[in-house]
Amino acid sequence: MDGILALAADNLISPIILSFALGVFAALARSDLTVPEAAAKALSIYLLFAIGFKGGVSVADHGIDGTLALSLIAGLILSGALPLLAFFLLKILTKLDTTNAAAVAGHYGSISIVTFVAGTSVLQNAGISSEGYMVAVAAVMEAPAILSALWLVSRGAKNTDMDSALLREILLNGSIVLLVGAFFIGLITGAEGLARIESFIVAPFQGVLCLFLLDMGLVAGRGLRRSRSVLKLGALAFGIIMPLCGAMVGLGAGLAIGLSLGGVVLLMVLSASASYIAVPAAMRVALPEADPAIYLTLSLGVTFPFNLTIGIPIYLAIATAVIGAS
Amino acid sequence: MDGILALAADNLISPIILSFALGVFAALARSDLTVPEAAAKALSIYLLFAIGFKGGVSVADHGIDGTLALSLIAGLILSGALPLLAFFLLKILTKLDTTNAAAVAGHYGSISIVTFVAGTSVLQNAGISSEGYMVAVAAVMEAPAILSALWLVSRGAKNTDMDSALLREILLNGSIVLLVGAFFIGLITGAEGLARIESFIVAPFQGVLCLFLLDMGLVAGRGLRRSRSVLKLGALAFGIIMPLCGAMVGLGAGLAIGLSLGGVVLLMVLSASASYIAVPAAMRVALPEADPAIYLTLSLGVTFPFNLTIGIPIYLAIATAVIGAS
Amino acid sequence: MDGILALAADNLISPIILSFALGVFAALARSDLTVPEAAAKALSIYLLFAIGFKGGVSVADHGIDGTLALSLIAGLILSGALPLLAFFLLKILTKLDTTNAAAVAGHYGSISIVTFVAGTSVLQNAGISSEGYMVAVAAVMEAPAILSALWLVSRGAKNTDMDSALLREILLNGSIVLLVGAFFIGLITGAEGLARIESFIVAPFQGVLCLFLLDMGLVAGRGLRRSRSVLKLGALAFGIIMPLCGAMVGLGAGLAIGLSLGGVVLLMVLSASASYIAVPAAMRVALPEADPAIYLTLSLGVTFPFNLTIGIPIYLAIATAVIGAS
Amino acid sequence: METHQAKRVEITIEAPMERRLTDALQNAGVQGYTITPVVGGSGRSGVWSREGQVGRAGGMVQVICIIRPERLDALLDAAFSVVDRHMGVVCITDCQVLRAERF
Amino acid sequence: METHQAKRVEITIEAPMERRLTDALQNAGVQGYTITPVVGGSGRSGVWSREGQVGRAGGMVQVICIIRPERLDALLDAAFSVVDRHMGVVCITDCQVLRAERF
Amino acid sequence: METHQAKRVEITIEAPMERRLTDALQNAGVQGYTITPVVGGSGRSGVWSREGQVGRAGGMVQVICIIRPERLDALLDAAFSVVDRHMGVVCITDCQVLRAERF
Ligand SMILES: Nc1ncnc2c1ncn2[C@@H]1O[C@H](COP(=O)(O)O)[C@@H](O)[C@H]1O
Ligand SMILES: Nc1ncnc2c1ncn2[C@@H]1O[C@H](COP(=O)(O)O)[C@@H](O)[C@H]1O
Ligand SMILES: Nc1ncnc2c1ncn2[C@@H]1O[C@H](COP(=O)(O)O)[C@@H](O)[C@H]1O
Ligand code: NA
Ligand code: NA
Ligand code: NA
Repeated sequence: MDGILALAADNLISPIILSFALGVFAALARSDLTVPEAAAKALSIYLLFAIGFKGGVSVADHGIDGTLALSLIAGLILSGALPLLAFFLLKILTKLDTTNAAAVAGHYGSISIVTFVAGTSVLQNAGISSEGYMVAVAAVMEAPAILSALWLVSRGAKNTDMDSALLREILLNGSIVLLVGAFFIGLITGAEGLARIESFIVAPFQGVLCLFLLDMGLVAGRGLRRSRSVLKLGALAFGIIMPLCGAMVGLGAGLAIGLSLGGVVLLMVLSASASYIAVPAAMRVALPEADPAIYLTLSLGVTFPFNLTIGIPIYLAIATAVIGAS
Repeated sequence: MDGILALAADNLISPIILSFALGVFAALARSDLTVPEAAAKALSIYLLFAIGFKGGVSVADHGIDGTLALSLIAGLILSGALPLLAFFLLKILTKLDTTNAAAVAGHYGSISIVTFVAGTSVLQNAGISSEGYMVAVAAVMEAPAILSALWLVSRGAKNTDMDSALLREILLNGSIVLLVGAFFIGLITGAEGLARIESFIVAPFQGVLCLFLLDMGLVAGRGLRRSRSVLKLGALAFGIIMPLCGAMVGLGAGLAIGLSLGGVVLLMVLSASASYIAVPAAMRVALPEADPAIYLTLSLGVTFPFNLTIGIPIYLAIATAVIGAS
Repeated sequence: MDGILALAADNLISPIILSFALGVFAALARSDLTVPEAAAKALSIYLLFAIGFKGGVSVADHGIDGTLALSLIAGLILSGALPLLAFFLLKILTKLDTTNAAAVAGHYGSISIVTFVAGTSVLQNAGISSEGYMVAVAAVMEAPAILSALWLVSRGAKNTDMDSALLREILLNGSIVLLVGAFFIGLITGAEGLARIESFIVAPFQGVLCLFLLDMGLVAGRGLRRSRSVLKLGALAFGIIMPLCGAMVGLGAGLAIGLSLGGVVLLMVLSASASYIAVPAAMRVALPEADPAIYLTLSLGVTFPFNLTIGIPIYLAIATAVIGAS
Repeated sequence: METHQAKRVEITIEAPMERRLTDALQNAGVQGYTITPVVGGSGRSGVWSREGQVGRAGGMVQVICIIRPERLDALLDAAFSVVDRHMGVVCITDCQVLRAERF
Repeated sequence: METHQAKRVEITIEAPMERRLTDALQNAGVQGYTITPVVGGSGRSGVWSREGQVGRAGGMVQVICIIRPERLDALLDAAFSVVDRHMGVVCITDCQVLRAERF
Repeated sequence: METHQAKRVEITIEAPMERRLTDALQNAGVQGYTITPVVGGSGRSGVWSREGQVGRAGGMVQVICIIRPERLDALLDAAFSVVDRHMGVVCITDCQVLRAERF
């Protein structure tokens, strides 16, 4: 227990978390500090490329073990099923209408790649290894949640603008293509490829992450400032309860398919995290009546910082306890 | 004396200075070489974050000594007082009206963080250490000068658009928030935090600075080309005399509060340098009648390169002589 | 022969080539993956600065040998003459009218700096050294080809919008100024300058190149998707035959002036490569009637990937055979 | 200089809908348009800004079409079919153009 | 398609004044506006460009408001109070809009 | 608020021609203009986008001039001399401005 607290504290005072906090503070204080849109996009391209590549190299190194296919299938199912759980919780905890509840639910089935990265670096600091292909699991979890959300709406006989163009957009959205593409590049070029670009994608990674989180803090803080009114207490509670529930589902799935401790933690983190890039864009197209202020604020303003600060250490503690006990 | 000349020469042929020169050349030759606005802003975010963070780590390492508070107070007073000196010199040397003179004066009370960085790297090359909290002194020196400038104008019964919104904007302007925020992140996470992001904020720092100075050279060169007509001889003289005078005042203040040699040099550099980011924006709001061509060209086109090339070695030489002698 | 195949294979599975392939794939699949324009420009500024600087340092290290002047003159002549060869081939292989043929020809006399960089890194991997001043040769080869192209058109009594403003734009275009400027900075500051910024311009170079090639793949792929119709078989053939012919001319020139094996290969690569940045802009001004879809697709969509993948290993094999035999 | 009567239609629309709108325009026979960036704004759904955003969701673009007056209705029908349930502003101005044969 | 008469007001203003202008608009009851970037320009105070600039001082933005004709005067008063002593151009055009209930 | 009749000329032109156009405008006595970015478009020569581009060749910009009606012809002549053989759209609208003395 002491170890967990120490880990949580250690996590909280890392430059990465503090950079996020600085961004939130600057936005709430109405400072004019901003990161240009092009720079923020460039940072995210760097992060996706580096994460995917390193995942691929790690699979090339350790070989593909039997649970790879199982993990991918688990990811698909989790992403499709978690929105149902989220929708159920939202109906209990909040007064959101079906459209808005479904839109929010879609975000929680999908994932946040930065939360995933934060998870890997907590594992790294704790000296726990994990399956390299968890990056691929992250990629497959991006999209199915969107379909679930749209199904939740259409079930209620509501109109959604789902069509084949949207389906292609969802599956080929930039972050999935880049993450998966970089994964395959890493897989093909292996350790030799990594050696060539290591001082670009490994050494400065944590530093780049700081600037990216500064930006995410700015965006989250601006969102919080502008949408304070839309966030009722029930919604806030959902933003914290849902990741905890999601993590438990992820824990069960991870244990069932036999992932390592690190892999289980990462699957918990993926299940607990909520999207704020791919899903919002799809929702604007397919569910224009849903209010972006609600889903973005919940996902980026509540759940993201919760996971980053205390969520991840909790998931690690639970997984350690459960796996140690079994 | 030979040592100084060698140092000055060494300084002049550094990649950083030559990158600035390349930018000025390209702009004067009307080359279409440009750095995109978003890239320039990203570079400046990187630099402010790295500078602040390293300052904070250095304070965490060496502990806070007694002169920290004194230095901050000295910075506040210098920033508020130097515009009066500048205004006086401008009235002697140029025919600028009160509004323009006050606007220029405000720039010279404030600081240029890149000049500060150039100062630290000259010190580093010469093996001279300095107080890490000088970064915090730089931060507190950004704003008071603006208030002094506005006071200079309102004294003449002229109208300024000063209001509480502007005051908040000045105090919470992006570069101050980022510099101070990164300083605190460095202070809190200390050497351990630095170890995590060192290969991002330390190793490539000088290289990034080259590209940033290339851009500043382009901007300064474009300014010089367009504003040649506004720069009378008197104004040019001011652009060189004022930093020398400012440095002397800084020297006195540094000696009075008992800074180390390195700290004294940095306080001289801060006093000698002129703002070209925060103050111009405030002036556009509060003193719209002042001509930006005058203050930007003086600050970025004359004083900035003067300090960068021969100013800093001179200040170091003087400080060495005075402190060695005392 | 085996060595060549191994080299070609090794080249093909490098992260750099695969990043390009990923970009092409994403564009053809109509993914919304994009690199912001400002980020792409920032990457290219980094690359030009790093390439120029390292070339200058290498000349500072090894001294200027007698062939430097000869190489520069050879570069000028090649750049001016290759468009004539290209024009001739185009008239044989395609039905392009004079204006379009001349515009395409101009691109093939000029150079692609990224192809040049790929050439140097293939040499590096093979442990073959080359003359540092080949960067300067690359710079002088950018512009003359444009003049040749315009001469080809005006010969046919057609109207071109050539004027002194355009001439200045061509000679002082951003990439030439930056490449040559950085070359001189490297030359002046030498190994000492390099030491200061090495961890910025050397260590992460290959990684940055990956992201840049990802972007070039995206741009090339988008071009291919949109211009499929303009690319007749004859034009496609030209896009592969011309670089091979150009490389042979470059080989002859390199041998004649006595370059090292590495230098000869780089001159072949320069001769074989086609411009897609400086020349297109000049053509839009001077030959607005020429169709950009033709010259951009040929240069970036056909010749660029050809050189990158199998061209360079072929040129290296030929040069090795010829020089070994002589 | 001879000028010709035309209509300038400026459609401010959410970025994720951009491709749908331009596809609809193409289908309606509108081949010429220009897309310009938007950095922020305010409307019934609140204030927004593109600064620091990574995804396309929270942004808008402007699509500007200049067309002959007689083709305005076809364009508006196409635009409306896309804009309908979405955020977006359609603004039509009378204008004059050079080189009428291009429109 | 049914269209309605409106006014399009395009205000080109220095970037550091942007927030003051939008605040003034909000206070005058103008809730809808769109902000578009400006990369350079020329006027009585010379030529300028945003390229390579870090601060906001040396740049401008455009704020575009589409409003009912009867509310134009309130908007112009609000805009003028901010633009008055500052650089800036205010340009008003007649236009037609779809979905009049939004304005 | 008193407004004055003016013309708003919006010229969409290839980026490499930008300086030539603004030089021609200056020579024709047009000192005021604003340049805004364009991120993509479509015309007779196909669809294009600035995304990921490094060079200026494949892009356009908009130059917006607001002038007194009586100076329109001089401006159009100057613009046409540059736009003539090049891609580009010239669109003229009637508008009202504040502070007429500035134009
Ligand atoms: N009256 C208006 N004038 C100009 N732009 C508007 C106006 N109303 C809305 N917009 C733009 O359209 C976006 C969405 O508007 P809304 O759907 O009202 O939230 C706003 O954020 C603005 O960018
Ligand atoms: N007549 C005009 N048409 C379009 N934009 C203008 C005009 N006059 C001024 N501007 C814009 O307003 C800025 C400031 O103008 P000024 O105050 O005249 O220097 C210029 O840099 C242009 O961006
Ligand atoms: N009717 C139009 N309305 C708006 N923009 C246009 C129009 N026609 C052409 N453009 C713009 O001008 C560019 C070149 O047109 P074009 O010369 O027809 O290929 C296009 O890519 C658009 O950006
Ligand atoms: Na999730
Ligand atoms: Na100062
Ligand atoms: Na060539």
